Amino acid sequence: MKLFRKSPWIIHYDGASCNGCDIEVLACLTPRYDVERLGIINTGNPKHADILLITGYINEQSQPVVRTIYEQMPDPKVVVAVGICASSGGIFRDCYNTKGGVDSTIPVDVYVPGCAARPESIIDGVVQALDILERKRAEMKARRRAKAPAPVTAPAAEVAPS
Amino acid sequence: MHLPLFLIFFPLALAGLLAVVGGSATARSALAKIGSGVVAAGALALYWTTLHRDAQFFALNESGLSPAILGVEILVTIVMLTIALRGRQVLITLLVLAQAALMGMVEFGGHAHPRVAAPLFVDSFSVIMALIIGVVGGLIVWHAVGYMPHYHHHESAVADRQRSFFASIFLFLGAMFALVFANHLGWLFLAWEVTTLCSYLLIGYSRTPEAVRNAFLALRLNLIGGVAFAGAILYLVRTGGSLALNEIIASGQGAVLIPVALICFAGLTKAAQMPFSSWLLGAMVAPSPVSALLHSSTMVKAGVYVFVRFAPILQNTTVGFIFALVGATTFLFASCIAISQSNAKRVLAYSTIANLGLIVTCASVGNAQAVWAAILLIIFHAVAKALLFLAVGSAEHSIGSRDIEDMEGLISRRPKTALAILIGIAGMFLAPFGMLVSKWAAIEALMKSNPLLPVAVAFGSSATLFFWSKWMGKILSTVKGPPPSHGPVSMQEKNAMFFLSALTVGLCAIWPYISSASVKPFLIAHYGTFVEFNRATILIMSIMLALIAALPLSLLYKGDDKLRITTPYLGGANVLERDLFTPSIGLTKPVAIRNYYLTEFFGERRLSRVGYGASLALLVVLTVVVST
Amino acid sequence: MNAPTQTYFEITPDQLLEAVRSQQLAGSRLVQICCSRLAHFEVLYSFSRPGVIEHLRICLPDNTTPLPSISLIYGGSFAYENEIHDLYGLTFTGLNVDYQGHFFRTTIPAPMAVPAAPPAVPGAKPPAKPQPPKENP
Amino acid sequence: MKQKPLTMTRVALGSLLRRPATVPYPAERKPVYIATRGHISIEEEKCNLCLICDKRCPTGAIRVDRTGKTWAIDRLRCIQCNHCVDVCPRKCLAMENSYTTPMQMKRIDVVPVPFTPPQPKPKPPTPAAPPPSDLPSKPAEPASGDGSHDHTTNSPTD
Amino acid sequence: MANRTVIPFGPQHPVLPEPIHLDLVIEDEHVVEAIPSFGFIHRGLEKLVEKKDFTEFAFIAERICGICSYIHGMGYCQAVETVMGIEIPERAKWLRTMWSELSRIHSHMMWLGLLADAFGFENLFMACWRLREGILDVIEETSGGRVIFGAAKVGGCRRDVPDDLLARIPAQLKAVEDELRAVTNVFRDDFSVRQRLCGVGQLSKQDAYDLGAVGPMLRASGVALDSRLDGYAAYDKIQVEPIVETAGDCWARTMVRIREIYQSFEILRQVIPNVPPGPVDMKITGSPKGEFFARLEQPRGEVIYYVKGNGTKFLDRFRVRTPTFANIPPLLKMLQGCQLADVPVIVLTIDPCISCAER
Amino acid sequence: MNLTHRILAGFLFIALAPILAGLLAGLDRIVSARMQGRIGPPLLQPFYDLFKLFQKERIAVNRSGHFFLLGYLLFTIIAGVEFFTGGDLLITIFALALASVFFVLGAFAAGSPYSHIGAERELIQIMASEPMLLMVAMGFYVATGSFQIGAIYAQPTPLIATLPGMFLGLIYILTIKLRKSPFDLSTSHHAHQEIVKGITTEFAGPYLAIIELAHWYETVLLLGLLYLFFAPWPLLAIAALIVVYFLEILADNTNARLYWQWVLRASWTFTAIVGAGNLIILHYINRGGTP
Ligand code: NFV
Ligand code: SF4
Ligand code: SF4
Ligand code: SF4
Repeated sequence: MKLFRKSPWIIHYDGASCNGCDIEVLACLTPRYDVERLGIINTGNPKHADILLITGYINEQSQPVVRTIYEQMPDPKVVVAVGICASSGGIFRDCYNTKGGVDSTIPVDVYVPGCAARPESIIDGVVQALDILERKRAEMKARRRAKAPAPVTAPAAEVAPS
Repeated sequence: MHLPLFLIFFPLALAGLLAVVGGSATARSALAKIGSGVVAAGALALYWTTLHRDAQFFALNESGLSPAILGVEILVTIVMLTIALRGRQVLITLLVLAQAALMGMVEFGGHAHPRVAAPLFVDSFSVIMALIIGVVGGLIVWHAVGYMPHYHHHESAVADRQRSFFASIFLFLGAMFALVFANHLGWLFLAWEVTTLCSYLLIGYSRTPEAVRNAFLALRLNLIGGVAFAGAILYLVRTGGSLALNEIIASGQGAVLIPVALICFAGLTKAAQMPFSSWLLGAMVAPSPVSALLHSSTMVKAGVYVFVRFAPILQNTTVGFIFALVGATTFLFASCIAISQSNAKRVLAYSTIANLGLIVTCASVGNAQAVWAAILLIIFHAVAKALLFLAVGSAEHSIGSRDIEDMEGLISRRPKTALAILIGIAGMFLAPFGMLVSKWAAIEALMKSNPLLPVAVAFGSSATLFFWSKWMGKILSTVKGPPPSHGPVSMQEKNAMFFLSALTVGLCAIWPYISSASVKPFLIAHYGTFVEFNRATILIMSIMLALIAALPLSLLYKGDDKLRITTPYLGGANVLERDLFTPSIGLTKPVAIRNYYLTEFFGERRLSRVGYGASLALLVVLTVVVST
Repeated sequence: MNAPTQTYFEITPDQLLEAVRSQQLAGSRLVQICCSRLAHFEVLYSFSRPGVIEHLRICLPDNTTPLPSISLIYGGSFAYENEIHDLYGLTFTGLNVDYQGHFFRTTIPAPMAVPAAPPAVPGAKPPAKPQPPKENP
Repeated sequence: MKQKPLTMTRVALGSLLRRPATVPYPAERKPVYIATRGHISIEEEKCNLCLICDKRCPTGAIRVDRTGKTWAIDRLRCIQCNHCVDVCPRKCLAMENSYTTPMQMKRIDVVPVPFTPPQPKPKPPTPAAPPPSDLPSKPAEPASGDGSHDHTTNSPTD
Repeated sequence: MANRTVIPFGPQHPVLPEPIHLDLVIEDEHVVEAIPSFGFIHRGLEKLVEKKDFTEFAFIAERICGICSYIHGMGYCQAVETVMGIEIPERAKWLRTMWSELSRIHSHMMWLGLLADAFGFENLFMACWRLREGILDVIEETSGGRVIFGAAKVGGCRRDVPDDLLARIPAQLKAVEDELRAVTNVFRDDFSVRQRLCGVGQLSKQDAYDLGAVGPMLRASGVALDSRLDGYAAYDKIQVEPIVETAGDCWARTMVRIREIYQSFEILRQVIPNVPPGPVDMKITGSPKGEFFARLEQPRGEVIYYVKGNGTKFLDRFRVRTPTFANIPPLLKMLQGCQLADVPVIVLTIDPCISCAER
Repeated sequence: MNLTHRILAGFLFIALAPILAGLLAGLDRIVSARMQGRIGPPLLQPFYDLFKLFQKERIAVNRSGHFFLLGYLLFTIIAGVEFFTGGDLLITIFALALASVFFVLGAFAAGSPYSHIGAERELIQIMASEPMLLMVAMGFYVATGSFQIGAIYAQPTPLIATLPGMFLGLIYILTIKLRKSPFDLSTSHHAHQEIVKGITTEFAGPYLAIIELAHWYETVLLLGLLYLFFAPWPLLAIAALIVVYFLEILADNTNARLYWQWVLRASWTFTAIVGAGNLIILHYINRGGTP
C-alpha cells in the first residue's frame, strides 16, 4: 500500500518570507481547504514530519536552522519550496541579506510558484511531493536490502544554483 | 536460646572492643568487617533454627539480672543528663529528669515489682526484624568500612572519630537486637533508650553546629516518646498489670489500651511521624551509612515494631483509628513534600517518613491483612531504602553532590551506582517490586477499615510516583557528556550495593515464600487467620518481573545500523554539539534541563505546617479519647 | 486632514540627552529612531504627543563616534539603538539591553552603512569620504 | 459582564450540524475571480521585442532576446505584480487568473516571437504605441545584484 | 541557577508561525527570564530603494509583509505623494480606505485564530480562519490577490473596483459579521479562554506608554491613540473612535481587536456606499525631493514611513517603523514572570509580525 | 471464566484492541473535523499513519529510547490483558502506572528540553489521574467486595447505581488519559503546543508508532473500565460509552488547554469530592447507616 501517499505529515518553516506565503500555508489547514482530508497533519516537529514546507528565502540566520530541521527529519523526506521567495529569492533576491532560494541550502523537490502561493497551488505541490515520497521510500528500501550506506543527508552545503 | 543472647551481646562486646582498640584503622576495619559478617551470619542462623517453630520464650533469672539492668538504666540516664547539661538543653534535661522520675517511681514507688517470667523471646516477627538488623545492618556496616575513609577524605574539616563511630554502630546493633527480642517491657524500654542515645551520637558525628543542633533535636523529640513509654510502664505497674509483652497482648483490648496508646505514641516519635518528623530530616546530616542503618532500615523501624506488636490491641478501636489517621496524614503529606525536595537525602528522608506512616496506618488498623502488609512493608522498605541511602552516599562521593539535579546522566558516568539507585527507586514504587505488593495488600486491608485511609494512600502514592519517576529520569537523562567524577568507590561499598540490589530484586521473587514461612505463623498466632495471596496475582506479578528483567536485554541489541543518531530538538537553533544552541545574545549557550519541584503546590513549609497541624489535632483528639 | 504638525530640530550629540529629557517632560512618546546613510550619517529621533510630531536630527560625519543611548529615559529605545548598531555600525553607550551586535545577524556587518552604489543614481554625489564599515565589536 | 454559557459548544455543534465549509480542492474547486492574478501570458504575435517588460519587471523574471527572437519568463521569479502588463506598449501581455502548477525542476518558459523588425529602418525598434508618459522611454537599468539569466529551458537543480 | 531550565524557544516552533527565538529560563514553569532574538527574516529591503525606482518600490513595500501588505503599499505611496505634493483623486482615497479596513479585518481575524491556536484551542482557530476566508474572497475579488493586494501605486490605485461589485460587498461582509458574533462571544465568555487570557501579560498604562507600545497593545492599556484620527485617505470624512480597554492584559487586547473588527465593519458600511465616482489614479511627473514622515494605522498599530528623496528616481532613504517593532520592548516586560504556557499567548497578543518588524 | 476463556480473552484483546481504538481514533478525527466545519480525514487514517510511521527511517537522540518504549507498550498490553482476562483491578492499575513510567523515563532519557518538559507534565497528569483510578478500584471493592474484575463483571446490578461519583470521576480523568483539551498538557494530538510535541518530541517514526499503539491499548482498557459500570446491560453500556466518547470529543473541541496548576488542583479536588465522597457514602450505607 502506498502509505506515504495517504499520510504525509508536514512541517512548515518560515525561512524569511513576508508572511504572505506563510498564512497561505496555514490557510491550507483550515476548513476551506482542509488538507487533513488527504491525511496531512501539520506536526510542527521535524522528527515527525515527512514534508518540509519552506516559505521565504534563506538568510544568514535561517540557514543553519533550515539545515538542522532538514537533518532532523527522518527519511524519506521531501522539501517543498512554497512561493517565489523560497523558489528563487523573488523580489528580495537583490537584498544584502539574502542567500537565495531554499535550494541554496538544502535540496528542493518541488517548487510552488506564486506570490503569494495560493492554497490550491500549495496543495498541488504537496500532492506532487507525495509521489516523490513514495519514490524515495522505494529507494530507501532498495538501499536497505542492498545494505548500501545511506547517502549523506546533509546537502552539499554551499551549492548555490542560478 | 543462645543465639538471641549472642546476637545481643556480641555486638555489645565488639563495641567495647572497638572503643578500646578502634584507634587503629586496620584493627578497626578488620573488627568491623568481622562484626558485620558475624552479625549477618548470626541472624541467618537464627532464622534457620527457628523456621517453622512457635514463639520461644526464654526464662531468665530476672531478679538476678534486674540490678544489672537497673545499673545500665541509671548509666544511660546519667549519660543523657550530662549531654543535656553540657549542651545547655533545658527541655532535654527536663525530659530526662521526667523520665528518670517515672522510672524511679516504677522501681521504687512501692508497688509490687511485677515479675516477668520470660524476659526474652523469639517469634517469627522478631526473627524477621533480626534478619533486617543482621543482614541489612551487616551490609551497611560493611559498606561503612569502605565509605568512612572517603567520607573523611571529602569532609576534611570533620575530625576523624571513626573509633567512636564504629563503637556506636555496634552498640546500636546490640541494642536493636535486644529491642526485638525483649519480652520484658522494661528491657525493651532500656534498649529503646540506648538506640535513642546512639542516634544522638551518630547524628552529631561531624560536630558541626548544624549536626549538633539536629542531634539535640532528635534527642528531644525521641525523649518525648521516651517519657510516654516510661509513663506506660508506670501505668502498668500501678494498675498491677503485667510487664510481659505477650501477656499484655493477650490481656485483651479494654484493659491495656491506655499504656498501649502511650507506647504507640512513643512509637510515633521514634518512627518520625508527623508532627515529630522533623528530627529525621535533621538526621540526614549524618554520614550515609548512619542514615541507612538508623534512619531508614532499622532504628525507626523500632517505632513501627511496637505498632505491629500491639496491632491486635489497636484493632477496631478508636485509638487505633486515630493512630491510623496520623500515619495516613504523615504518608500523604510527607509524600507530597518530597516532590519539592531536590536534596537526594531529604527526598529519601521524606519517603522514609511517608512509608513509616503507611506502616503505622496498617498496623493501627490491625486486622490480619493489614498487619501482613505492614510486615512486608517493613521488609521491603528496609532493603530498598538501605540500598538507596548507600548508593546515594557513594554517588555523592563520586560526583561531589547529593543534589538530584547533579545526578544528571549518572547512568553514563557511574553506571553501577546509577543502576543501584534505579533498582532501589524501582523497588520503592513500581509494580511488581515489593513495596507495591504490600501497597496492594494495604489498600485492600485499609478498605475494610475506613475509606478515608485508602483515599489518603491513593493520593499519597500518586505523589510518590511523581518524585521517584523524575529522579529516575534525571539519572537516565544524558544531556551533556560525563563531567569528571571524583574518587573511586571502594570495594566494600560495591559489595554492599550489589548485595542489596540483588536482595531488592530477589525479594520480589521470593516474597511469597517469606510470607508463608515467616509472616504466616505470626499472623496465625495472633489472629488465627491468614489471607492467602491470590495465585493469579502472584503469577502476573512474576511475569512482570521476568519481563522487566528481560527488557534490558533489548539494550544488548547493538547491531542496529539502521538507527541514525541525531541531535535533540531545539527549535532548530542547535549548534553542533547536542546541548548547545544559538542564543539571543552571544554565540552559543548550553541548554539546561532541570526537574520540576512544584513548590507552589508542594512547598515544604506550607505543607509541613498543614501536616503538623492535622496530626497535632489528631493527637489532641487521641488524648481526649484516651482520657475518657 | 487633521494631521499633526511636524517640526525638525537640528541638534548636536551632546545636546541629545537633554533634548530627549525635555521631550519626556512634555509627555511625548518615542515614535522611532532612524539612521540614514547620506553623504554623512544622520540620526533622526521622532517624538509625538497629541497633535505634534517633533524630530531631533543629529548629523554625524561618520559612524565611529558613539552616541549616548536614550534607553534610560525611554526604556524601549534599545530596540532601535541595537538595530542601528547592527545595520549602521553606530555605537550607543549605556544601553539597557545590549545585544552586542547580535540583534540582526546580517551576512555582512553594518550593511546599511555602505553608501548607495554610485552608478545607480547619476545625479547623486559620491559620499565625501567612503567610510569602511565598522566591524561589530 | 454577564457571560453566556457554552458559547463554544454552540459553535462546535453548529458546525457539526452544518455542511462542512471545505471545498475538496483537487476534486472540486472554488471558482476564481476575474481579477485574480494568476500567471502571465503573452500573445507573441503582437510583441515587438521592445524589451520594456524585461527592463521594468521588478524581479527580472522576463528575459527578451531580440537576436534569438524569444520572450522568456521564469515563473519561479514572477511575483504576479502585473507591472509588465501595465507597461507593455503593445498590450500583448495579460494576467491570467489561473496559476502556474508547481514544478519539480526549475524551468524557463521560452516563447518564440514571430516579430520581424521593419527592414527599411535600421534604427532600433521603437514601440508602435508611445510609451506611457510617466515612464521615461529609456529606463535606467537598475543596478541589480545579478542580472544574469539562465537561458536554458531546463536547469536541473536537484 | 539551581533548578532553572534553559531552553531555546523557536525559531522553529509550531505555535509561532514566524521564526522568532526566545532564550527562556524557566523554573518549574515560571519564566524567569526571556530574551527574544531577531534577524531570521531580516532582508534589508530598505536598502533596495537604491536599486529600484520609487514607483517600482511600491511592489516591494507591499511585500514587507503579507498580512498588512496593503497598508504598507499605501503608506509608502502616501509618503511619496506628500513629498511630491500630489493630491490623489477622491475615489482612490475611498478605495484605499476600504482596502485598509478589509486588511484590518482579515488581519485581526487571522490573529484571533492564531491566538486560539496558541492556547491549544484548535476548534476556535478553525472557526476564525473559516470565517476569514469570506473576507479574503472579497479582497481577492476586488484586488486580485488573497494576501498581496497589489493595488497600491504612487498616485492612486492600480485598479478600480466596478460599482456593481462594490454594491455586492456589503451583503457578503454582513454574512461574515453575523457568523463572527458567535465566535467572538467565545473569546469573551468561554471559561477556559478567560482562564488563559484574563490577568495574563498585564501591562500598565504607564508602562505601555513609556515603552512605546502602539496600536491595540496601547489601547488595551487604556491609552486612546489611533492614527486613523489623523485623517489620512478618507478617514477625515468618516467617524472613527479609538477603541479602548483598561485592563491591559491579554484578554483586554483580545477584546480591543475584536471590537476593532466590528468597528471596521461599521466603517466599511460608511465607506462602500459612499465611494465617489471618478478616476482612481493620476499621472506622476517628476521625482520626489524632500522628506516626509507618514503615519498610518496598521492592524497592529501606528506605522511610520519615512521617505527622503533627492530629486532622482531613487530615494535616498526609505524607512518603515512597524508597530511590531515598537511593541517589542513591552513584550519583554510582559514575559517576565509568566508561565511557560503563557509565553506563546503573550507573544501572540502583541500580534507579532516579524517580517514587518525586521523588514 | 475458565482458563481457556481467559487465554482467549487475552489474545482477543491483543488482536482487537488496536483495531477498535484505531477506528475510534479515526471516528474521533472525523467528528472533530466536522465540529470544526471541515470534512476531515478518512476513517482509516489512524491506521495509515501508524503503518507509515513504521516504514520511516529510525532516528533517535540516543540508543536507549526504544528500550523504554518497548516497556511502555509491553506493560500497557499486560495491563490490558490482566483486565480483560478478569484479573485484578489494582494490578491492572499498577501495571498501567508502570507502563506510563516507562514512557516518561524514555522521554527523560532523550535528554532534550522539550521532551523533558513533556515528561514532567506527563508525570503531573499521571499524578492528577492516578488517585481517581485507584479510587475507582476501591469503589468497586466496596460495592462488590473484590478487586477481581471477573467478580465485578459478574455483578447482577449495574454498578453505576452505587458508584455514580466514580463514573463521573473516571470520565473526568479519561479526558486526561486521552490527552484531550483542556488537559492535553504533555502532548496533544494535533493542536499546537508551547512545548512542541512535548513528551513525544524526540520519538520519530517507528518509535512514535509504538507510542501510538500503546496509547490505543490504553484507550481500550479505559473504555473497558467504563464498561464495567454497566456490565449487566451491554446495550446500555455501549450507548453510554458512545455518549462518553462523544462528550470527550466535544470537550476537546470546546476548551483551551489549561495550566498544569489548574489541572492538578481541579483533578484532585474533583477526585476528592466525587471519588472519596462516593466511597465514604457507600461505606456508611454498607454499614447499615451506623457510622
Ligand atoms: N499590522 C501590521 Fe505589520 C506593519 N506595518 C506589523 O508589525 O504586519 Ni505584518
Ligand atoms: S513569495 Fe511573495 S508572498 Fe510569498 S513570501 Fe515571498 S514576497 Fe511574500
Ligand atoms: S508580473 Fe511582475 S514579476 Fe511577473 S513578469 Fe510581470 S513584471 Fe515581472
Ligand atoms: S513589453 Fe510587450 S511588446 Fe515589449 S517586449 Fe515585452 S511583451 Fe513584447
